[in-house]
Amino acid sequence: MKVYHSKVLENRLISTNIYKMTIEIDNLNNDIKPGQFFMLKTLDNSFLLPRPISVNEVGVNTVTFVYRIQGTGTKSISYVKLKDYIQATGPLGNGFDINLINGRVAIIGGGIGIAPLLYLTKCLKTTSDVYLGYKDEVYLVDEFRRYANKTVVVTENGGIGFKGFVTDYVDYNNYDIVITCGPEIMMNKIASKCRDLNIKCLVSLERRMACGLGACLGCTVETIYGNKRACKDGPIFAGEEILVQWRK
Amino acid sequence: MKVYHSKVLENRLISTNIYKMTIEIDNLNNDIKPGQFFMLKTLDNSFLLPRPISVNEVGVNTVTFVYRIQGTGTKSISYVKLKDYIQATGPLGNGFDINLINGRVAIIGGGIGIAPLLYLTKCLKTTSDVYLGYKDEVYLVDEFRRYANKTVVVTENGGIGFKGFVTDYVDYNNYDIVITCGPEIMMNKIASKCRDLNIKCLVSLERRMACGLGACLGCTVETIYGNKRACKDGPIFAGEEILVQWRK
Amino acid sequence: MANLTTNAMGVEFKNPIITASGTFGFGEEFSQIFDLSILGGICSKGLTLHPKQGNKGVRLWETPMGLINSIGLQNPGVDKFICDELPKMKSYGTKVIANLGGNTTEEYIIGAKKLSVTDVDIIELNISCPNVKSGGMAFGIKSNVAFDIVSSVKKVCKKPLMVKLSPNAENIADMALACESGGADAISLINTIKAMAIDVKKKTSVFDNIYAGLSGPCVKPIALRMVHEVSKVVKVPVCGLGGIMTSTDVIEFIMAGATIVQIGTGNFIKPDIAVDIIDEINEYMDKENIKTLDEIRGII
Amino acid sequence: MANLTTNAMGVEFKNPIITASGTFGFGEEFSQIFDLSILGGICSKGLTLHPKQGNKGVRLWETPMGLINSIGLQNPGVDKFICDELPKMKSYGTKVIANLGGNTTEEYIIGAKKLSVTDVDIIELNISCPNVKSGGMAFGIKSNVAFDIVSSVKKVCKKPLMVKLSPNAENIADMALACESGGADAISLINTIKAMAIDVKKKTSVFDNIYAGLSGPCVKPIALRMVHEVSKVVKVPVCGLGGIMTSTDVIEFIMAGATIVQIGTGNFIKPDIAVDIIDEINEYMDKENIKTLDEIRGII
Ligand SMILES: Cc1cc2nc3c(=O)[nH]c(=O)nc-3n(C[C@H](O)[C@H](O)[C@H](O)COP(=O)(O)OP(=O)(O)OC[C@H]3O[C@@H](n4cnc5c(N)ncnc54)[C@H](O)[C@@H]3O)c2cc1C
Ligand SMILES: Cc1cc2nc3c(=O)[nH]c(=O)nc-3n(C[C@H](O)[C@H](O)[C@H](O)COP(=O)(O)OP(=O)(O)OC[C@H]3O[C@@H](n4cnc5c(N)ncnc54)[C@H](O)[C@@H]3O)c2cc1C
Ligand SMILES: Cc1cc2nc3c(=O)[nH]c(=O)nc-3n(C[C@H](O)[C@H](O)[C@H](O)COP(=O)(O)O)c2cc1C
Ligand SMILES: Cc1cc2nc3c(=O)[nH]c(=O)nc-3n(C[C@H](O)[C@H](O)[C@H](O)COP(=O)(O)O)c2cc1C
Ligand code: FES
Ligand code: FES
Repeated sequence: MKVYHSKVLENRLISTNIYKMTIEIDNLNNDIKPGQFFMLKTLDNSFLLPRPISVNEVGVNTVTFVYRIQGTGTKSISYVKLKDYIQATGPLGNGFDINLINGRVAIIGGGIGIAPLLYLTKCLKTTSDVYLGYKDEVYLVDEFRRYANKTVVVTENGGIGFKGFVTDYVDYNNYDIVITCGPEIMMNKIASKCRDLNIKCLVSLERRMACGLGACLGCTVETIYGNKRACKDGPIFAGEEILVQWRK
Repeated sequence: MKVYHSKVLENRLISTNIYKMTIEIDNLNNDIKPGQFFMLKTLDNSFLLPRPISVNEVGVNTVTFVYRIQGTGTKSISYVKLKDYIQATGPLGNGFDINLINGRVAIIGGGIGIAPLLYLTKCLKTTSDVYLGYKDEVYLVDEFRRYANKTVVVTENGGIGFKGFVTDYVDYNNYDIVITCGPEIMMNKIASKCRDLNIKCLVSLERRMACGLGACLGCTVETIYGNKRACKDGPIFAGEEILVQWRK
Repeated sequence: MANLTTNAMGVEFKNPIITASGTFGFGEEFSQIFDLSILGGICSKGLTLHPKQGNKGVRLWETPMGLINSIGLQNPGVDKFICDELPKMKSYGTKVIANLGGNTTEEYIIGAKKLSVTDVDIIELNISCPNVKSGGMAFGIKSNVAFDIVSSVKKVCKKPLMVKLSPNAENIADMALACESGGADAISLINTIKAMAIDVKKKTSVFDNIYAGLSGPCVKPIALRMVHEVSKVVKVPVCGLGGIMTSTDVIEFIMAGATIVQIGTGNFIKPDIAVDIIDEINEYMDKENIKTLDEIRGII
Repeated sequence: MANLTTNAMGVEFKNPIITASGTFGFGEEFSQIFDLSILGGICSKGLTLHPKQGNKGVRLWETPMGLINSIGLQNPGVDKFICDELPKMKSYGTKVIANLGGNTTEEYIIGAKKLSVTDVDIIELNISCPNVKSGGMAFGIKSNVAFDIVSSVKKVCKKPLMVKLSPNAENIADMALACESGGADAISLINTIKAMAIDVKKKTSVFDNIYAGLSGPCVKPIALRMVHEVSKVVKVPVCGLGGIMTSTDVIEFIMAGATIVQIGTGNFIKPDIAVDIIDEINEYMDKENIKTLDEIRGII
């Protein structure tokens, strides 16, 4: 983990409001786990707190992010020009423990929550079925096809792939473990289902963050074991551990 | 006078730390006077107050500025990409009254104070002798040569043109009116000399500005007539009017 | 289109958007930029009984998302204002608020008397300017001192009296209550926050007076809190200001309890900012199906 | 290279740069990023006698160049701190400051007693946290209340006692004097400023507690003014903080009278910010030919 000043090698629109950015990070020694993230900040003062963005792909001395323009911060990040520098602190968070992900794996992503799952799919030791839920436009589908056993695409309007919600296209009983990242309402649904069916479930949570390091206690997640920090103890949690917070 | 959101047509380095920026401004009807300025601001939040920058040139539906990177604001302005938009409020300030500038005219610029004098030189009804003082690198010299009767270049180290201070190369007695923009210490010297020799003198002043419109009273200049506003009553003042502030 | 008319102190405003004292001159400069009749009102530069030259030295300093100013109430004096500026201000087709400062109770009283027999719609009593040596903010720190000055002025004042509080008051809610019981018809807040800047290169204080007043987006979270605190305790209407830059900011102040709002530093950042804000509030209300701002006022 | 060692309260700091309470955890997370032994000191997260879960709901909100937080003193309690965290903190090779909060005078006293028999170098008494219902800032508004708590704690405290003031105090200079006469060995300021945020879309207050604490670059002009005011009246050393992001900011605080400084929110913006700041102060002093910071301390 380090505070890098990294050169931006790519920063381009890949879908409406969604950008792909690749930055140069030397000597990472492949020590980035899928599910980890970096805190990104432009070098001007157009916003204050660095923004947490998950690792989408890792190359030789490069890290790629896929992010959606949400507000001030991501907008500013999208303005960064090629060869300019950006501050990137990371890799942060627990990430997925690949060694514990075995058997038949389903990966379910929704919206921008799809982005972090690509590197996971690539890193898994077993192949996985990937379920991707989009609103209308799709992105990264070809990339997922490269690594997944099966890639199911669902859009809300059915313009591309199946129509409706991605959760409706998963036959949970086929899997030993289900991994999900996306809107809380979707993850809640999936985690609840998995608990009912007694299937192992991992979710990747989002919280407002200031430090991303575990120091400020701003990103608290209520778990059955008490308060945990999304940035340090997470962002990957077992579904049953955090269901409590959605219970009320 | 208006708050424009203008497209940037050119924004490039022309000398160390000095940029030339041209923006699109429709329907100006040529109503910009030399010596006037715009308040410029990027559309992000990298700084708060718009920055006053003088008009360097006026084209058909375009206005050009030449500015030096001084701090946060000008740095951010230098980052604005082609075809992006910038906020420009103006034209502001009294500007030069061309009809009152007659006879033998000397124009003396120092440093970045040279920039606003180009459009003046172009607009004058009589030709003028132009004296340009730089530290080491020169800029805009060819442009001045196009409009001036004589263009004298002086650098502090003598690397280009004459060596020393530009003020030492002006024979004041040859002129009916002397116009200057540059460091205060230089303008003070020139205005004092002109008063002693009873030559008409006009100076262009800089003050920290918030509104640029005459409303905030932040840019006060002490004159023999009492407080005046650099942004509205100036930035062009008669030398003898403002010498008082340098007297103490 | 939504209905933005707002009544406060018995005065009917076209909308709750007023331009703040010291940031809009007497309106003239801005009248060349947009049609001032769209505004709810215009507040004059701070006036004193006698003309004032204001402070020497640096008067403006930018800070992160803020502006520190040390103008020092430079103004032509009440008489010249009434004679030269007020007729123009009245011609813009919007409400006119005269912001009145002073060094002594006597000065405040005479000033208020003179303004009472003019066309100004409201007098805003400025007991909160941090940039003058005596008077000004000195009246705005302790509640009992503020009570005295407000009740003295109230006795002679024939116009609705809005009292502008200083965020430097010892206790903002107490202060508001004191002014209310002194007879204030409305409370406006906040004026600038006492702040300081140092010029490291010159190794001196930036301002001759050392301290000066901070405004702009950086103060908004503090201003919003104070407006909320005050709105909860006083019965008179509250005018909220401090760092307003967008229609969202305005909505926040109104949700916090403000009846009307003022835009200050924002006028410098984008001189026609009030036009955008009024348009956007209309859009917001239409989108959210809000008929009048009463529906959201003070809901927090 | 310039000499940055700074003595305050009888403690010798390598340099005047300390990381502020609540923004640096107990140091561990940052120790993976840079060598903490370069720091003047580390201040612990605010401790209370008993463990605290902290506040529910949103805890962080960004504002223009600022951060509002409502952590609510989540901490493991004094005992667990002494047992689990302090040994690690002491191993970093820099001074350790324990920041102590409390709900009641009793809790402060017991906490201070317990910390007095450990290796902590300094106790920072936090009478200024705006994010807990009782206690915390309640002790930091009125000078007489602060005097009582400080003198009670001082009686049992065997460590140098630094008292951290709230910018929400009624009168910051009086408050500092009260704490000094209560026995404070140093004064630190400012803690966060009481502020508010509203979520316009949800039409609710962002924070469950409604009010929370503002920090970051936006507060610097206010913090600097308060540090200047306090430095002029107290004899004990002052620790300045609030919005420090650069070495220039540090120099400003020192020129305003601070002996030592703390970096808070800045640690979030750039986790190794302290490294840059210390390097740059060295460069600045070399360039300006300043041998020790005493030459510029309090010159304004
Ligand atoms: C661990 C983690 C990984 C993430 N990975 C990605 C990713 O790979 N791609 C991607 O597009 N987004 C990702 N996000 C969400 C992303 O961080 C937010 O969209 C972003 O911070 C929004 O900032 P903004 O300035 O554009 O929006 P604004 O709304 O202007 O932000 C204001 C504040 O709210 C915070 N905030 C706003 N939305 C979120 C959110 N959804 N989660 C956390 N904080 C938020 C911001 O950090 C900022 O402090 C991730 C979030 C977390 C916590
Ligand atoms: C009427 C007028 C015309 C000008 N024309 C030009 C021009 O054509 N080209 C050019 O390069 N510069 C010009 N300047 C100077 C230019 O405005 C400043 O260099 C610029 O504002 C510095 O901003 P900054 O953010 O880069 O520097 P910072 O030092 O970060 O600015 C901090 C604050 O100080 C103010 N400030 C700093 N330096 C000056 C200065 N010299 N004059 C006024 N305010 C200052 C800024 O506006 C800002 O509010 C002009 C100034 C005035 C008043
Ligand atoms: C340059 C300047 C001059 C000001 N002059 C006055 C004044 O004369 N009288 C007054 O009551 N307030 C004055 N103020 C305070 C503003 O009216 C307003 O209360 C304050 O700036 C906070 O609002 P803002 O953040 O929107 O600017 C002045 C503010 C600025 C920035
Ligand atoms: C997330 C966060 C948590 C904080 N927790 C504490 C605390 O536990 N005890 C304390 O005395 N101050 C606490 N503070 C206040 C800081 O120590 C500091 O006084 C304040 O943030 C101003 O400095 P800054 O602007 O450099 O952050 C906290 C601040 C933040 C931002
Ligand atoms: S973001 Fe600071 S502890 Fe998680
Ligand atoms: S800058 Fe506002 S009056 Fe000149």
